[in-house]
Amino acid sequence: MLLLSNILIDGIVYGMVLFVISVGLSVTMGLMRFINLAHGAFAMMGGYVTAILVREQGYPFVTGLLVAIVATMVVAALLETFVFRFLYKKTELQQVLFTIGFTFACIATANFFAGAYIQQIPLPELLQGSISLGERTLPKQRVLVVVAGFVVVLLIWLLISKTRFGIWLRASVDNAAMSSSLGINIRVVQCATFAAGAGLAALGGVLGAELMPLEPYYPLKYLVLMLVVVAVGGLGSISGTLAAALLLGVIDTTSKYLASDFGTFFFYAAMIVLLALRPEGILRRH
Amino acid sequence: ETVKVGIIAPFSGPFAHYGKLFKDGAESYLAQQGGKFGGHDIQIIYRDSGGPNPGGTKTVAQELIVNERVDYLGGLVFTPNAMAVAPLIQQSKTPTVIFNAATSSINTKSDYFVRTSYTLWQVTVPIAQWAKKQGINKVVTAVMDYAPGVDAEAAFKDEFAKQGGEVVESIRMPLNTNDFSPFAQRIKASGAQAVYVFLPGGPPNLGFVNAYNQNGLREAGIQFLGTAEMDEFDLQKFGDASLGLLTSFHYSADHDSDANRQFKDAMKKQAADALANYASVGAYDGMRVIQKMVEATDGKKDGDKAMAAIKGFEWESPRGPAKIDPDTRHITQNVYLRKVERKDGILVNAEIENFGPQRDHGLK
Amino acid sequence: MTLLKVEHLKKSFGGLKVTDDVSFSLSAGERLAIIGPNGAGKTTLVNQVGGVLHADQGRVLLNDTDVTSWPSYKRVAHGLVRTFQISKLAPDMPVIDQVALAIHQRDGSIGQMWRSKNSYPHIIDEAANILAELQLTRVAHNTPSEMAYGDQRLVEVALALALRPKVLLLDEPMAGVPKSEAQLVLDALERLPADLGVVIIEHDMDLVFRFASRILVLANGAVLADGTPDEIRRNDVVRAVYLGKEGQI
Amino acid sequence: MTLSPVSAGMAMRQSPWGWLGYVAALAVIFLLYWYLPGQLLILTRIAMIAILVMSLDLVTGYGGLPTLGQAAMFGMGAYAAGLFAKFVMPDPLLGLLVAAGSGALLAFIAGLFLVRYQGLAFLMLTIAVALIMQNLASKLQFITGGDDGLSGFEVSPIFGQFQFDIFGVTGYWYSMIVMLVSFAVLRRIMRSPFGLCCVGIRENRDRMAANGTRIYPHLVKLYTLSGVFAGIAGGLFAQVNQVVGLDSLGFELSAEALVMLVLGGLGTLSGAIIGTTLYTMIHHFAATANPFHWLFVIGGLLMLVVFLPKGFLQQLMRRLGLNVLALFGRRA
Amino acid sequence: MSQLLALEGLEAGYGPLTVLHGVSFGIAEGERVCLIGRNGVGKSTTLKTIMGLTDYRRGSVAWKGTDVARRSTVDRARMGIGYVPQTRDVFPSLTVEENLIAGLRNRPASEIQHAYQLFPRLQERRNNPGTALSGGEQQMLSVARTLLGNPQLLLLDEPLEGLAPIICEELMHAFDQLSQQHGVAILLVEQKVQEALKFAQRALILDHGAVVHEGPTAELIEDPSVLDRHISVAAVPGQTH
Ligand SMILES: Nc1ncnc2c1ncn2[C@@H]1O[C@H](COP(=O)(O)OP(=O)(O)OP(=O)(O)O)[C@@H](O)[C@H]1O
Ligand SMILES: Nc1ncnc2c1ncn2[C@@H]1O[C@H](COP(=O)(O)OP(=O)(O)OP(=O)(O)O)[C@@H](O)[C@H]1O
Ligand SMILES: [Mg+2]
Ligand SMILES: [Mg+2]
Repeated sequence: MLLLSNILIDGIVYGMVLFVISVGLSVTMGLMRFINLAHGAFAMMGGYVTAILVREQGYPFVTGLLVAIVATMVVAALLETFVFRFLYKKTELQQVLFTIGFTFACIATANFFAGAYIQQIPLPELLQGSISLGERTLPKQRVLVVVAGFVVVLLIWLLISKTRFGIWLRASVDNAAMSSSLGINIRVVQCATFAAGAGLAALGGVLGAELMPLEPYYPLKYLVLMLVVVAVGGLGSISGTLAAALLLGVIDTTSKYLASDFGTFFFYAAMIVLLALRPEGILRRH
Repeated sequence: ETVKVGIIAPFSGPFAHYGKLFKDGAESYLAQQGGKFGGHDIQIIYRDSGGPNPGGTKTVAQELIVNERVDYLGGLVFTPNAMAVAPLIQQSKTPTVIFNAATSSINTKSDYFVRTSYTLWQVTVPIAQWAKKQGINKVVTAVMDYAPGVDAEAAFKDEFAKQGGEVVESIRMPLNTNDFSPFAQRIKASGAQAVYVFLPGGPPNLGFVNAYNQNGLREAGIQFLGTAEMDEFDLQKFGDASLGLLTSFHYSADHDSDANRQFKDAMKKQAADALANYASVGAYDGMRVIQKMVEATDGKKDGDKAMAAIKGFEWESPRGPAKIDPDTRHITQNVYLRKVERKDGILVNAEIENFGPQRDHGLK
Repeated sequence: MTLLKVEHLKKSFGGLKVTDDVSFSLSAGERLAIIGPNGAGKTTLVNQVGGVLHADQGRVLLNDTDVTSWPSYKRVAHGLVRTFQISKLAPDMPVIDQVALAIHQRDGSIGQMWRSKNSYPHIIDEAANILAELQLTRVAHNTPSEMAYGDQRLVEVALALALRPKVLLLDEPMAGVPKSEAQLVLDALERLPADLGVVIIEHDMDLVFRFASRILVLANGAVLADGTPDEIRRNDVVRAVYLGKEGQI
Repeated sequence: MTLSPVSAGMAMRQSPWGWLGYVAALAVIFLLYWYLPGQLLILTRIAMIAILVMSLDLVTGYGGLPTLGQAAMFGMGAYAAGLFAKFVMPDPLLGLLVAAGSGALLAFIAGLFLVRYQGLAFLMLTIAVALIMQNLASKLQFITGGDDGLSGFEVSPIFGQFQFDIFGVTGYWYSMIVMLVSFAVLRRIMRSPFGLCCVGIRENRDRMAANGTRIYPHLVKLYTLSGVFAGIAGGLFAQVNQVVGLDSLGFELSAEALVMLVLGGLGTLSGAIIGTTLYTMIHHFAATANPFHWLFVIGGLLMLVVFLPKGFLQQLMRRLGLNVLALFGRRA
Repeated sequence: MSQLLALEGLEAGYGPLTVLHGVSFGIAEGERVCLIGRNGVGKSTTLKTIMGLTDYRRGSVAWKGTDVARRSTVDRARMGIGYVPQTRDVFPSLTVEENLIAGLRNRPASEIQHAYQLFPRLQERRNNPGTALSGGEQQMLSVARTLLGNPQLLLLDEPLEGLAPIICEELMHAFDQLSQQHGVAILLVEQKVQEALKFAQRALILDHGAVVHEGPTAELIEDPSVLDRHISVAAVPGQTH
């Protein structure tokens, strides 16, 4: 019983961390159909800015986080306006090439300015320590991640399916020329979405930093993991991404409790089975 | 006549900091000697091996030997990379000093290998003995699931059983683990008094230590026993979470000796951000060994003579007295029990016990 | 001889009955037109006959063989070829290559791995002739993405012809093609072997009445009328739901 | 058979290269050998990786299926060649055959499953297959040497004549010639109706299905073919280096190969070679000159390339090649 | 009637290819003009160039007297040009209703009732995804979506293609009303020449990227020899009536 509850608790929490770091990628890659392998770079940027503000400048955690998210979004919006938007028309593989190149440059930059060290983000008093769940404890920081995950899902869902912005976004991804011909300002829509994706990346970078510590190679190290979550969730489906993250989190945790000698075998086996049965995404029919 | 030394290390990729550590360590020693060994100018040529990559490493070693005509090789962070160059150095009789790679059997692959780092057996055996003496009878091992981890697990189990202790569970943690909570919970549930850990440096270390604290292992009194985990490279990032953790290792930057102070001074002169840790001291001492070989051969390329000269060679290293074992060509050195403490606001590995000189227990 | 026989075909999407118990047959040499209002289920019917969609109920017989459960490639191999209402061309491949590819498929050389594709002069020849027949020679080396829409429609027909069908299903082949060029398509169809059966879906009544030897009218998924062009022309119901007053001929 | 007047002008243009191209390529190989003896090892590496990238080009360039798991077949070939030399016999050419065969076998088995999917699903599944192979190689330590790598095997002289030497001369000629032959074979295959069919599948599957073409068997064939050459590349790698590590099955290798391919241009085998050469050279020189900052260089290059006009690199290399040839001509 | 749109020496194309070689004509407010010509002469390209969707080379596109040749497509749409493309371009990942909303810009969603009034069929298929529509339904949706933008000038690229005769009639009637009652100017490209001539007041014949004939439609109906010369419709036997 304890084992089962342990598996569920740790699995869901880990899944939520996976979701939080992947959801931004799900936005750019799924909703904008832009293969943004530089997602991790934006996450890293958010994390580094928060770390520097909180650790070195003494800002409160929440302020640091918000500043970092806004800063990342501004940088992303600028990059989108001057560089990334010219990639939308390129082939997927060219997008891969460019964003990988961009990621390399970001890694080198981080290395150059901050060294190969891990960047710790000091947690505020409020988030330190653990809460007790009867038999076991759960770090408060992870409770925050879970809550944040649900809030993000809700907000994105509302935005995409309940507002006109969502319709404009999907329309401009389907057919940019036609959308403009209908008077939809696709530049604003795309730029805002890209920036939002980067903002989510930054949020994920900070909230996930306890499990995926920030260091220069961060953007490459967790790329496959993020891609797995997005692919299993299905392109363009935020709820699918959440479901995939939770499911994969629980599976991975189960294997750690019961069969860790198999390494990541079960994680990838689960991915294979899920993708094979539902190549369009976990919540969609083939 | 100039003597050429080729150093093979990761200079790019996620392990590039090893390259920097080696470079600082080696050059600070050379600078201390005025750039000359035995009156011969020394030229160091660096080559990038990337991560564990035997094919690529072999290629760069070949290049160094054939094109650059180096007299000595040094460096080598990863075991497979070291294994890959063995046939080459055997064929070309190039003395090769291993600055890091820590699997015992490497030295048996070529007569021209000599090692100034450590092996996992060398540092693990004494802590297993110590644990038993402290009245710890049940231990759980938790190691990363790859060759060095398996090696460490074997070393601990072997010695601890010899001492009459019991390893109640052996956990192997997958290499790409991000979330260590499940393992922390398993360790807690195993009923052991201590956990013997082996982790590669960087993020997994941090993740494990966080999990150790957040899941209440510390409160439960489960002793942390490690080796290279509290490396000075990342130590400051652990924060208070690491206070009091015990590791058994051959070098601490906090070691109190003149040789160590000289080493740290030389490093500071070398570069402002140069860091004294086991990797840079491995390179520093590695150059000391090369100096000995250059002197013995008077700068000529004679692998056999050079190797003969360093068998049994003794010197005062920053880590304490050191000696090259004539049989294994591995360094015999003191191993210390260290505890993480805060001194003048920074975290250090304070040596609390000296286990005395240890040879490589992995080669029987 | 009956080439194609469709028996009691039924298909719904969700609650919507798109094909509602449709039966018809096509004999050798027959030119059957299927007409009906937009959304009547014409394309869906062709999709079921061609094997792109699977019917919920009913049977499709090709030369008296039950092909209902066959995948579409197998039906093509047995001579059942169709065109698409919304062009399906490889956007960035030269047209001549696309036609050659269809011919390779037909004569079984498509899996050839060692002979150069240029060493099949008869195939290149045939492809060139088909294109010439539809006056597409000038665009033979162009790719569809840089062609006018009307030309793309003609390429679609060229590809179908290249497969030398026994039964040809044409889904609005002439939409977007000007009359002068539509005539080319009709001419090309005239020249096809006389024993070929053709089913054509078309909204241009001129063409339909000129071409068809029989007309099937669909409405709301069901057969509304089936008869000679003259009968259909005189059918009041068809006029009311489909032809409109202008459409009277 | 002769072409009718209508189609005479329509026959696809024959490439101006033909046999002359291969003679020129051999000349280049010889000149490189003569003038750059210090770079033989890196050139050898380029030749070996180029075969891998060409094999990737089949799947990704011609078949339109981006994969990040090509190393699975490469590593399979490498381990097969290594184990064959270690336990069966040291003959290199037979070993290469075994490597090709095992690469093909793995590709065939995996392909039966993989090519049912497309796009992101396919990409992720290929990653998973490669990771599982790597896990397997790591677990089967008693055969493969696990993390420590497979070593301790020797390869006998080629044709009993040419011994693999420490200077890498034999390795150079061996790899270059195998690369050239692979190129010729693949080029020929991709110009056949089958090659055209693969391009058709890439361009529009619905179209091919409407033609009555079955997509699946053709893709399995293509994937298996790609496995043959990935296996050969791996086999060469094992024989020339005489050591095989887990990295030969690794994600990084697959990713790098993909980057090289896109760099050089998809769907042209020469692009695969150009991309490999460019990337490897830049990596080599940037990493030698300033290993700490080579990521800047390569990152910048990758970003730049995307915005270069199509076929720019091909043009550049061609011109560069001619210049280099002229240079040697003058000096020789 | 004042000029709404005036093209002067317009040259445009795709990449290296120039398709329009100096197209000049004007459209007055509320005027109905049809543009006819053979396959591939550049009819669609003309409309796309007015919309700003091709590579502009030279010449002017004047909207109410100001040159907009270098303005973005969005600006042109917002100024009041509506465009129904030949390929329909229904958004596949939106439902029918969402497709219509996309055409509304910022006006209230209730306005889509107008579209449903025009094409009741669309209301029945309200929740179908854009791709799960018959060819004709997609055409209806494309037209309706553009109308919801309340354009002052409507560019129609073969709007009758694939529509049942009875719907064609209704649609032409609707366009007629739009132009007569709301003063919307219409530029119609249509292969069904007779219908187009009947509908429009003025006809333009395009050949090889240039306007080769311009005049009232009545003239062309009376004297089809011009048509013969330029698009050889008469070569086709058995014309309507
Ligand atoms: N995948 C689908 N899901 C749900 N409804 C569909 C789907 N495909 C088509 N429909 C509906 O089925 C009906 C029949 O469509 P079909 O394409 O067969 O009509 P059609 O007779 O070819 O019309 P048109 O002349 O306009 O091409 C249409 O009303 C359409 O909305
Ligand atoms: N996207 C494109 N890229 C390159 N060339 C194009 C493109 N679209 C059209 N063309 C070329 O421009 C010319 C004019 O095409 P356009 O579509 O304007 O013709 P059209 O008069 O509308 O013909 P249709 O009646 O067939 O629709 C054609 O020769 C075509 O090949
Ligand atoms: Mg239809
Ligand atoms: Mg057109």
